[in-house]
Amino acid sequence: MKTESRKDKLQRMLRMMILIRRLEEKSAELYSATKIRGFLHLYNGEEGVAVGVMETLTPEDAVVATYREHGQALAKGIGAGAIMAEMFGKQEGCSRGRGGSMHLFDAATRFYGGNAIVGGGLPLSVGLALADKMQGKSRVTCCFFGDGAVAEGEFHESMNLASLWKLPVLFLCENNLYAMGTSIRYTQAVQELAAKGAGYGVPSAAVDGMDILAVEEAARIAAEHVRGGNGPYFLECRTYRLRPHSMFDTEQYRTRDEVEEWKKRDPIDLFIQRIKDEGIWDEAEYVAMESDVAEEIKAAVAFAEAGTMEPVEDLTRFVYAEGGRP
Amino acid sequence: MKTESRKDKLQRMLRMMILIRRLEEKSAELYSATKIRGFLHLYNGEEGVAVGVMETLTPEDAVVATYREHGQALAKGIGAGAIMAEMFGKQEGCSRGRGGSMHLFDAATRFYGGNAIVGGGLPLSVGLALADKMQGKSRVTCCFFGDGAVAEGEFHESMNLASLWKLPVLFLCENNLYAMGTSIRYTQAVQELAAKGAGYGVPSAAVDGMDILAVEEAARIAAEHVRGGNGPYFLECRTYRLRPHSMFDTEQYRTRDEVEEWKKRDPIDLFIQRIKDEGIWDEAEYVAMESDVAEEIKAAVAFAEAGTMEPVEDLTRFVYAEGGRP
Amino acid sequence: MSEQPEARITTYREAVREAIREALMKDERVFLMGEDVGHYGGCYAVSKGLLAEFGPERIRDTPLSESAFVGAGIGAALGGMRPIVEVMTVNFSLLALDQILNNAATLLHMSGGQFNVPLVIRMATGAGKQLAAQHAHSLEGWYAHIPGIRVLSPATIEDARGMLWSALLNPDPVIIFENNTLYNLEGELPADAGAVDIDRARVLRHGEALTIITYSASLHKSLEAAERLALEGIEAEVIDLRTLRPLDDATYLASIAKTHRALIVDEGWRSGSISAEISARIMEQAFYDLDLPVSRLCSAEVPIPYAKHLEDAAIPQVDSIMAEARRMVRHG
Amino acid sequence: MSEQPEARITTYREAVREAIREALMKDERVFLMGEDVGHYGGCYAVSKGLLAEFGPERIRDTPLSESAFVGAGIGAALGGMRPIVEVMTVNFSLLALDQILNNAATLLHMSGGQFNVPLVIRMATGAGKQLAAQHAHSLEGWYAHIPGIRVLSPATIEDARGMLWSALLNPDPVIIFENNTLYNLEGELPADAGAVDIDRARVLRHGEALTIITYSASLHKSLEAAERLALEGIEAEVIDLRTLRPLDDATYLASIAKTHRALIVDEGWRSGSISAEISARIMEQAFYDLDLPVSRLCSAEVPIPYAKHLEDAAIPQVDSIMAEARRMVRHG
Ligand SMILES: Cc1ncc(C[n+]2csc(CCOP(=O)(O)OP(=O)(O)O)c2C)c(N)n1
Ligand SMILES: Cc1ncc(C[n+]2csc(CCOP(=O)(O)OP(=O)(O)O)c2C)c(N)n1
Ligand SMILES: [Mg+2]
Ligand SMILES: [Mg+2]
Repeated sequence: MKTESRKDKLQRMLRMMILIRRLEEKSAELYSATKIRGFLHLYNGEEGVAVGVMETLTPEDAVVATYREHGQALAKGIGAGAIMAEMFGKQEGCSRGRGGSMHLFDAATRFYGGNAIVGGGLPLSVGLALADKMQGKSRVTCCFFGDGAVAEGEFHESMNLASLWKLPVLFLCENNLYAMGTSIRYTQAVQELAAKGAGYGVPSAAVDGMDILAVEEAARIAAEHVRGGNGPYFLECRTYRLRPHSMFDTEQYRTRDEVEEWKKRDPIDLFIQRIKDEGIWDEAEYVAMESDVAEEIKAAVAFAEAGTMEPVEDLTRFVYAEGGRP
Repeated sequence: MKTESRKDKLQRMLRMMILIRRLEEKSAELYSATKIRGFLHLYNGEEGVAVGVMETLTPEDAVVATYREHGQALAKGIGAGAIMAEMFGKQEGCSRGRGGSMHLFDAATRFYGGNAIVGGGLPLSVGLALADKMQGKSRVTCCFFGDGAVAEGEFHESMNLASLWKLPVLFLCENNLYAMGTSIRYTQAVQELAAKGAGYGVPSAAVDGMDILAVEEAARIAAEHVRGGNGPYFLECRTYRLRPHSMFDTEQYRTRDEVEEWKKRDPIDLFIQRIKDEGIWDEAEYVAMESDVAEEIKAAVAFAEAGTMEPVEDLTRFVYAEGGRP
Repeated sequence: MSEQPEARITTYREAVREAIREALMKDERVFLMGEDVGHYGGCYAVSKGLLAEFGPERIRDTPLSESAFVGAGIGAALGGMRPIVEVMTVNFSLLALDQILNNAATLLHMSGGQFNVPLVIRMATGAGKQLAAQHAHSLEGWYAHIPGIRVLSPATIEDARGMLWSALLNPDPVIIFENNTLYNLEGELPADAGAVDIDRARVLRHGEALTIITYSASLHKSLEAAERLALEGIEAEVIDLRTLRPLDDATYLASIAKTHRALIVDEGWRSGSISAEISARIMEQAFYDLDLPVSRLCSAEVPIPYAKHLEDAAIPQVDSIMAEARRMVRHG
Repeated sequence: MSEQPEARITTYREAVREAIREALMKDERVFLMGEDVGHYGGCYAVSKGLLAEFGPERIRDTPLSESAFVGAGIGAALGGMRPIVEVMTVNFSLLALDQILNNAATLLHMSGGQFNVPLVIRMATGAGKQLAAQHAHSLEGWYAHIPGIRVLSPATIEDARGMLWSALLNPDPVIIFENNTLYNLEGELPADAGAVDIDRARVLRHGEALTIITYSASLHKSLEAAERLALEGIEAEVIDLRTLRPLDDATYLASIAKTHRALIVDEGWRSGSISAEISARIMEQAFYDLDLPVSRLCSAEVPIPYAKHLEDAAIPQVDSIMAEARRMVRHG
């Protein structure tokens, strides 16, 4: 396998960020068109985190994510079509239409959801890592969670357990400063979340989540630490969600100015600027990339539209496993 | 009120430690005689903590304790008779015989149990403190809990909430190095528990729990901090239980040598030595005190023996409050 | 139901908000706490505006720490306050269930009658919004199993308005379940609406053909089914349980004595749902009144799926209620 | 029950331990984790000696973090292991209930069939030891309400020995409830005892007068009651449910078709207990077989008190079973 050039790599990362952004924009549109229902949480503004982190993971590594997981799912390798079909409730969706936006799953890419209980994925990731350690596999389990989850008891219990047993978990906190509509200043006595690692003996760092290359660099240190058998690592990525929490959020809790200020630090814009600064920007290729992404999104929507409904008779399937001992 | 002399004060404290010790010894005996049943957790070796801390609390302050709470109950002012009757299951007991050893309660002394779910008392104490703060009362709520409880999610959630809202809670950790039969080295990635306070912005300290005067001093700093409206404080008292976890424990998990070593630091012996060092020891008074305590225990047992059984017809009382709006 | 001149149109959401406002104004010991109740205005916009009106001491945004803030509600109730704790939805309440069962429900008893816990917990519940398996539970039946607590299930605007104050007058812990599909329900409310009786079920429609016993969102489906059944000549009596613990047996037993047929409609998973308890009680107390076995229409025993057609099929609907009612009436 | 030549006397506790040992030896993916399972030897001495035999990798003492270590069990099962997670008692399992309901029970479904969770959770349950309100719950009925999990309740030594391996063969989460009063139970076990059927209830005593349906510790009280009733000429059929989810309806329905009388004995609080579900099912499937209403003998609706006379009065006992059986037989 020949090594990827710097330019190719950055372009590939940018494309993924743009793919996520466009998927989110399309999802919002389709939500308004009532093609997508339920809760929909978009990732706009946080793309640098998922894409930067995923650069440091291998296909064998596992990801556990939250209900705001379209970005992680795409970056881990789930196809846009399977994601879109899932949100359409079609059986061609990555969870057969049973999960919806909040519950994307994919065995092939080791994507363990899509968890809609805040903090609920943390113990799972500890267990996945335990299984790897007991089986002598040097894989990483990367658990994404928000600043809100840090207040939950499961954060505390999971950090301690992973550290105690030196398990290969990368605790990846997406600190976007809000849990739904509650600012972190109303929920955390200590708002520098990375400082929490010390209480568990977990090496920790905080990084600017709007700077994808900084995220990648920090995540690489973290992932190498974890993969090296040194136990868990806690990485806080400081970011911001540029859209409301969900489609129901009227955003009373923050000012328009605040959002506008953050938009100046849109991670895609920052990354483009960075590529330009490095002197490897190619406008024509960018235009082609955008239209390529647009095609991909279009195809995903078409795939979802063409998808089929699971027969109602199958309602009670997948409550218990079909077939014998696994 | 005239001030108490140093000698009187130390003697009073010593008497309470001895009262606790003798109550525990008698309880063990009565357990073997099947007068006391259920789970029985004794406090031998940890008396300096309850008595030292209680010196710094007022009658208006509240205490929330665990299932190993005879010491705190006595020191807070519940009579030995009411405690013994409770363990006998008599209606003259401080919880009418409904609670037993693990659930001593007393409204008069603001003793809120006796909680047998590890960590379960922590949120309660936060709420009691919240009520005080909202009502402008400058009272302290002191929550006792073990090293084991520190691993529970509720520790994390309660520390954060109390700190965030600057509530008057004194978090009092009795670190006796074991949770049941599991050494702290198998349960805590970071075994210096006092270090955990930093993650919540809660001022913290650790103190030798076998030295009652050191405990008192540390607890006074803590209680004054809390009472002064500065928010919670976390005090770790390093101690040791000289007896098994409960009456069922065969103590496979620690060596006899280890226990013998700790017995050399029996807090009562250390305190007597300290009083001697201060030159205010009076052997005759000590002998009188021991016999006085023996009388008190005897009277407590007689009270419990003479107690009556609640009529079976009353079984379903106290599920819902009797009478109207509180 | 009541048609006083001053009756006005409002929503279930606004009725709950009014009830909270009234409580905050009437009793200075009352305060509201929970996730997003303040700055966000409540996950379902119930508490919108209250932070501005009552300030952050009485409208308290909490961290995501269900066990701690529910437990803190218990402690605050012990300490002389009258907290209303909002657990955003029943789905997250499991994280606080230890506090509810092992503290709120038992403290009075364990203390031999010394410490009652005058706490009100509100939570949204129910399926029907395509929120999928982790956000669509109907666990009222679990809570109704716990001695020491009271469980209320307001299905009407009147009850949404009135049950909260009644709950606050209660010296013991009360859990109020608000179905997430009801917040937009519109209806009339008398201007003087206030506390309501929380001891009795209520007959919302009279009929002779069969008794439909239900609560919460299923009440409205049952009423609609009853109206449509009436066009077919089947007059169903429809009972809103209102209080799930303690159950008011007398009301539904009286109805069954008249109709001799009972259908329970319950959005909980069938096995071990509260509908089982009601069926068992009818068995025990009205066996000889029955023309045919009590029937239950419940949710399918499956985590609620996201896809709409599957979610619809998983929970009781007007059509399935009508079909079952028809079967029962034809049978007898 | 079986009387093979090599049968030997053992205890329920030892039978569970043997089952764990066998599983650890047979399948290297199996490990045991929980509070005090290692150095202490298990709260009820079930795992005594296993740490020495299998080492700390496979016998894992956990911190007091119920949610994390149950969740870690789920994750480890997803990751290819076959964990046996011991939650010391059901009383503490509420702290892990979110993980059990929202992850273990739903992952397979939410993932559209991709991720099953082959996890076994063991926990002690029940009253009877004067442990008071926070340590005497019988919440099997709650767990039996959850689609996606299986609930086992071994009451006999044979089942204590055999159900674990059967559970491990199951691709879905299985919860095994061990009643804390049974660990000292002595009885015979064939030398070749092993996996047992976990799909069917079992008739442990035959009779024509009435059917007693029960499980766990109440089974033994029911059997004793039946023996004593026989002296009075009343021959009761006694059924051990064994599996609480899914319930094996066929076995008790067949019995009721013969006896026409059914008494359910259940240590859960009456309202909303699993006995309600069974009664409702009998209503639905065997109404016309019944000579009189199904009866339930359950725990009083009170947090279990410490005082022995009150605890005894709160839960079903041999005498109360006999009295109810007599009433039912005389009635018909
Ligand atoms: C246990 C639990 N409590 C409450 C909720 C409702 N809820 C959904 S998302 C959310 C905010 C979470 O914030 P954070 O962890 O910071 O993640 P973000 O949405 O910002 O990515 C809340 C309160 C939930 N899903 N789970
Ligand atoms: C939530 C919960 N899990 C488990 C138990 C069983 N248990 C009772 S005491 C105990 C050990 C607690 O240790 P620690 O907190 O250090 O207190 P100590 O007994 O040493 O005073 C355990 C595991 C319990 N009561 N509650
Ligand atoms: Mg956030
Ligand atoms: Mg300890």
